[in-house]
Amino acid sequence: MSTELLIWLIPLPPLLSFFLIILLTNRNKGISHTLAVGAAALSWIGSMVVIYRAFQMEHLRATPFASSIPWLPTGITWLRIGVLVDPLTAVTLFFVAWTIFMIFIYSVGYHNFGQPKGDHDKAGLPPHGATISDAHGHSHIIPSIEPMYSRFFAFLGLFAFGMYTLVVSDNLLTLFIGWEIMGLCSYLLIGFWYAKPSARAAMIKAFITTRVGDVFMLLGIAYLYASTGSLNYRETIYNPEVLHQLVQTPTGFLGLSAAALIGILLFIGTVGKSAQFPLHVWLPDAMEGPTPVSAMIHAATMVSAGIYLVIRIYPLLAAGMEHGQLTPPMIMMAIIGGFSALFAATIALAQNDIKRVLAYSTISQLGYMIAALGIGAYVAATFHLITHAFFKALLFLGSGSVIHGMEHGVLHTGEHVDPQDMFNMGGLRKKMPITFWTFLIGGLALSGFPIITAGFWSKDEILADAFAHQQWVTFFSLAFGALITAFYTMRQISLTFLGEPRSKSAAHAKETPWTMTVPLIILAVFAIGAGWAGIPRDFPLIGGVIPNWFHEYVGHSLIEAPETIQFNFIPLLTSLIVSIGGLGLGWIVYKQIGAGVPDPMQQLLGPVYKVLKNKYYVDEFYNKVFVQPAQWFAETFTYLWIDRKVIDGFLHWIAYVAGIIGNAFRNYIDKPIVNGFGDWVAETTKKLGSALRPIQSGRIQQYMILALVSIAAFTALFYYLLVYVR
Amino acid sequence: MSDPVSLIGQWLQNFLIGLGLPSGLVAIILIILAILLIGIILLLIDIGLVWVERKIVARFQDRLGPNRLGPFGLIQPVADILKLVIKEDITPRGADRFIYNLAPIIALATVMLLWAVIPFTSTLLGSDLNVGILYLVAIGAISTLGIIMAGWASKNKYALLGALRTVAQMVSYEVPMVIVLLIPVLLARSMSVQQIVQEQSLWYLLLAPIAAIIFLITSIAELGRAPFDLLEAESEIVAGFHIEYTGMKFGLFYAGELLHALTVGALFSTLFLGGWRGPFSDQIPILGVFYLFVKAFIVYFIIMWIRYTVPRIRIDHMLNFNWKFLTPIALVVLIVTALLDKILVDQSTFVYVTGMLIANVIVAWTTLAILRTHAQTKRKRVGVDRPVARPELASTTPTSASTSRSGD
Amino acid sequence: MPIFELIFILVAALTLGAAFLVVTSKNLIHSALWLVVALFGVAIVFALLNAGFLAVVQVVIYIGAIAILMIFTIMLTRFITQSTGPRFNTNWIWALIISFLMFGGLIWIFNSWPGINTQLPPLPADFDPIRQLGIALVSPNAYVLPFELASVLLVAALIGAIIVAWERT
Amino acid sequence: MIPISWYLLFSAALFSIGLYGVLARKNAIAILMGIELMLNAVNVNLIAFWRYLSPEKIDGQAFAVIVFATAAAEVAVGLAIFISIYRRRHTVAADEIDLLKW
Repeated sequence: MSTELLIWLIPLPPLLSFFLIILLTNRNKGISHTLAVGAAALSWIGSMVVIYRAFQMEHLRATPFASSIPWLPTGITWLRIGVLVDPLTAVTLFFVAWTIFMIFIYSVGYHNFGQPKGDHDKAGLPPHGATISDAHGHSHIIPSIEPMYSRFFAFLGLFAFGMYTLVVSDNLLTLFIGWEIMGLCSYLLIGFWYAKPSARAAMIKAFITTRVGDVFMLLGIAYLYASTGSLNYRETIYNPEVLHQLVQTPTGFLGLSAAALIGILLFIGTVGKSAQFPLHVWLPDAMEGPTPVSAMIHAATMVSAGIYLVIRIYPLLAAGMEHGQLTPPMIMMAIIGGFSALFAATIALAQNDIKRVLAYSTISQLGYMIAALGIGAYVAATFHLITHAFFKALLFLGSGSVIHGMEHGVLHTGEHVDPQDMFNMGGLRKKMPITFWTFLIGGLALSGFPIITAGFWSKDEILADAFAHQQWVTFFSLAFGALITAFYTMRQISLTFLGEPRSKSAAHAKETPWTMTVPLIILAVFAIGAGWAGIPRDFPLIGGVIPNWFHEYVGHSLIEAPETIQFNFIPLLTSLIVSIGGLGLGWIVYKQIGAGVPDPMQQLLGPVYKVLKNKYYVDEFYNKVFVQPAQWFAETFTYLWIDRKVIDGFLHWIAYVAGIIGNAFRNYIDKPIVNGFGDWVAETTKKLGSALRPIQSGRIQQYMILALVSIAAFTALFYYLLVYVR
Repeated sequence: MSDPVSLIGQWLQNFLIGLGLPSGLVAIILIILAILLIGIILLLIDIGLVWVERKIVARFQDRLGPNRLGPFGLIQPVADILKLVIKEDITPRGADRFIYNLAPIIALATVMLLWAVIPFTSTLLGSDLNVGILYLVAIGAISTLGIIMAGWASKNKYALLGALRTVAQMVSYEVPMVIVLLIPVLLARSMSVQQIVQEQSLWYLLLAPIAAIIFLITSIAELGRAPFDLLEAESEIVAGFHIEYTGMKFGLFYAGELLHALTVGALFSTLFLGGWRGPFSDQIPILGVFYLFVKAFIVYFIIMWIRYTVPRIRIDHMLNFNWKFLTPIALVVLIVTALLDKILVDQSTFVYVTGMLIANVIVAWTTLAILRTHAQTKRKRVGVDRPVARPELASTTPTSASTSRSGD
Repeated sequence: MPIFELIFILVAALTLGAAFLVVTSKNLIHSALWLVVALFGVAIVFALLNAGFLAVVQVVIYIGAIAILMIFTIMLTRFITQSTGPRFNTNWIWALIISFLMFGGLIWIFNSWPGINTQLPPLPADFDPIRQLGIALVSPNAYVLPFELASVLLVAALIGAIIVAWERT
Repeated sequence: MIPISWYLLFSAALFSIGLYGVLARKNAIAILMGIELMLNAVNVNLIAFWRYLSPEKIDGQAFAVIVFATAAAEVAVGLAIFISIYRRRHTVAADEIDLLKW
């Protein structure tokens, strides 16, 4: 099969599985998940084949795999859609395919396939467990299967379709379509347990918040199309002439060039999708969804899609950059990214929910990438995107595994504790060894533990870039963020796995089934190994042992490959210090936390802790500034004043006048003239009918006699007329 | 010499003309004489039939029958008639006297009218009507009228019931009868009875056996004899239409029925057994009378045989048998015969006869096969255990339950 | 030959008398029986007109089927022991007037027809009405269509009669 | 010989008598009898015209045959209707079967 055709086919199996499950196999859970996982496997195989061929290609930048068809007629031209695999797409496809496939497999175990049906489970609520009795006659409560199991896999399939579409498309329009499909799926999946009010609120929040970004993104796409007449990457963003022309075009808006304005608009889309400040509020709440969804949305695919977009349009953002002078969009990105990185990391310090910590960590790490792009560290950002996708997916799935194990304990003991609260855990390393070790690997990768983890190499490269480009603000904020990251990561690991169990549930937690642990192990391998593809050549001791293949390969996505930065010990030392130091601090503070002991940070930080705990009151601020005014406007102004008073009043007046006119017509025209005539006709007809009625006696013989008499009479008449009168 | 009846007629005509009577009057006198002659002979035979019937019934029923009066009880019919004549003649109060008295006359007269078209020999017959077959049907219809009149005029519920049954039975059985009567007409290409007999160098029984059998069955039904004696079923409606009749009026019904049976025999012989045809009947026509009566009596015997062998059938079975079996098969036979006749008309006699026979055999075999499958499915349906309200009762009386089931 | 005239007058008188009794007889059964007589008389008239086939068919159909069915229906629909009530409806006088008018009108129309005194023509040499009728009824150039329509009508009437009289329990 | 006028007179009388029966009798079956008489009168006319005007053609008889068929059909359906009416309303008097008035 030709590579181009194969690329076309990659997104289709999950879509097919979506329709098949929704339309046909919804009732059968086994067939449904087989279809969905099978579809994911097909897409995975296709992706791997494509990636293999792409890696084999020598000049993929110059001659990427591309194919397109005319789609929409736009006057005399056609809007073409198509697929494109260049180096960037290839590496993105790599982590997307792997993580999606792993998450599909993980979901089978996470939703308790093979367990009995729940005693009181209802669609729209998480399963509450089923009672079984073992051989000894004891009855246990064990986890029960998700009631809407098939539906979950259908949604996952649609989600995967959206992500694959986004990745392989060769233009911004189909990218946007995939982007929006994912938006819909995130809405559906965050609100998967729609009977929970918090889940409903979260789904609406996620949808509306990302919508804000998407509107700006659509504006950007429209502007680009209006300016260039095409949305194809290779015709616009990767076309120096077009870029030059865009840079030269002034917009009259804050003195920005067209390229800058388009870039900013598109970047706002990314802010929404990748949950950057100030549109980050949806992401922590989105943890209401099932954990595979969290992994899917917040680690592997959807938020990465935002970064992917920025990386993809990087030439546009960087257009007009001369001698290290950052363009306005890049400055904006550097600021927002750096701020988000630090801001979210501090919030993560004070969160107790295992998944929320990871959610803020995600915002923080995405901020790293944005900041890296903002300072021009294109390859480093891409590198961190990939490594982050792997280790963050690993961490989310690991946290899901922890929650799953805790839920088992909760069901077993019947305790009323939150299985997601880290202060209820502790000592799980003995109970769940595989989860522990994989989570540890993910956590170390997140903290950038030196040398062995992928996170170290990517984060180090960002810091090195920032140092090399002499962006000191960015450098220090990122470095401080990395310190905090290492600290809260250690806090999380310590609270969860180390020490002694702080609840009975934690003591009775149980390792999760193979469908969940196998994806963890595979992702753990990537969480370590993915970093080795990008070890700088000048790195002491091991530099050059493995060629810095990644830099070469991805760098060639751009028209001009970025130059390799000079190696410097300062950023290396910085990253070593922040990671080891953060981890060490975390270990010291959290190594022994007894049950019921408050968070040590509470005393340490005092009122700041409260601010962090409440996420800097951003949600409250938004509520006061946007939500409540909007409600006031709708209820008081629009409804009470405009609608009730002005519009209704006018209508009532018209109705009143019409009523007067109508009454006049009725009393002076309709009743006496029209009705009078009608009544007269009816009355006359009635009288006539009554007079003639006796003729219809129902007696057939009378009718015959009448008929014959009439015939006789008429015969006589006609005879008289015809014979005598003439 | 060869035709004594014609000679006598010739002589009588000459004699009367010699007496100076006008020729028209002579013709009328001769016709009246002939009618009287045939009538008297038939009634005499009828008296004999009383003895034959009683004697043969007795034999069928393993008795001796009348044997006191005269040799073999030959005088017994005379005694019977004497008894009937001297009995009190009762007319029920409220009866419609005129119709009541007219009915037995019609009953006997219609039977005798049938003989008007039956040819005795090649030369001797009442009237060679060109619509003879239709004439037979018409007279049969009028005989129905006689029974209805009797049943209605008696002012008796049983009599009325008998009359109603008569209408249902006779009108129904007339349909297949008329249809099969068309087959001899078709084969002989004439509706004249004499013509039909003359065409029968080969008996139509061989060409149309199914038609013959259907004609026999429907004739028995028209006769109202067992197994079709529903109109006078003793055990159900006492005696049916002639319940109120006594004395000689009853005697007329009785004589009519006996004579009708012989008449049916004669008709069957005429239509399917070659009538007067037999060895030398062409050379010596008077032999034809002998042949005809021999054949008629054989058929009469068969009718009696059936009568005393087969029990009476139920009225719904009787109607179902007619409408769902006889009428369709009669139609099929008619169509098959007409088609085959058209196809084989130019072939040799052997081929013609063989073809007709084979066609009849195929029709009969198919009919029986269909009947067999039908009966099997019906038996299967009856045999299946049906859900019953109280199974313990059903199990205690299995035989009564099964018999009552098989009844429907 | 005056004998035919004699027969005709006798038969016509009998038929008309019977017909009169059909419409005036108090007892319906008597009406029906008189109808039989009248129909038989018509059959004889047919025979006098050399239509032997129709004469016999008249007996078969009218007497053998129609009249008997009527008697059957009378028996089914009326308690024979009961008085049958008035024979005529309230408009009988009008009916009488119309009947006389009709008779007078028919006579007048016949009388004004020039061929009223047509004498009996001799029969054709090859007179075989049954064969002729048979051929005419199935000949495509003659009456096969009305004949087939009549058969369809009869089948429809048969089925219709069964459906109408069906006693649904 | 008999002229055609005799037959025509006969048929006219028969027709008028039948018409009277149809118009005046209470009982529906009697009405049907009247109709039969009228049809017979028509048949007499048909046969008479055939015999006197065109004995070499058979049209008159063919018409009569079709009148027979029609009469039979009419009687069958008519009597079935009367039986059905009798079951429901216990009467066959034509002037009592007047549900279709007004």
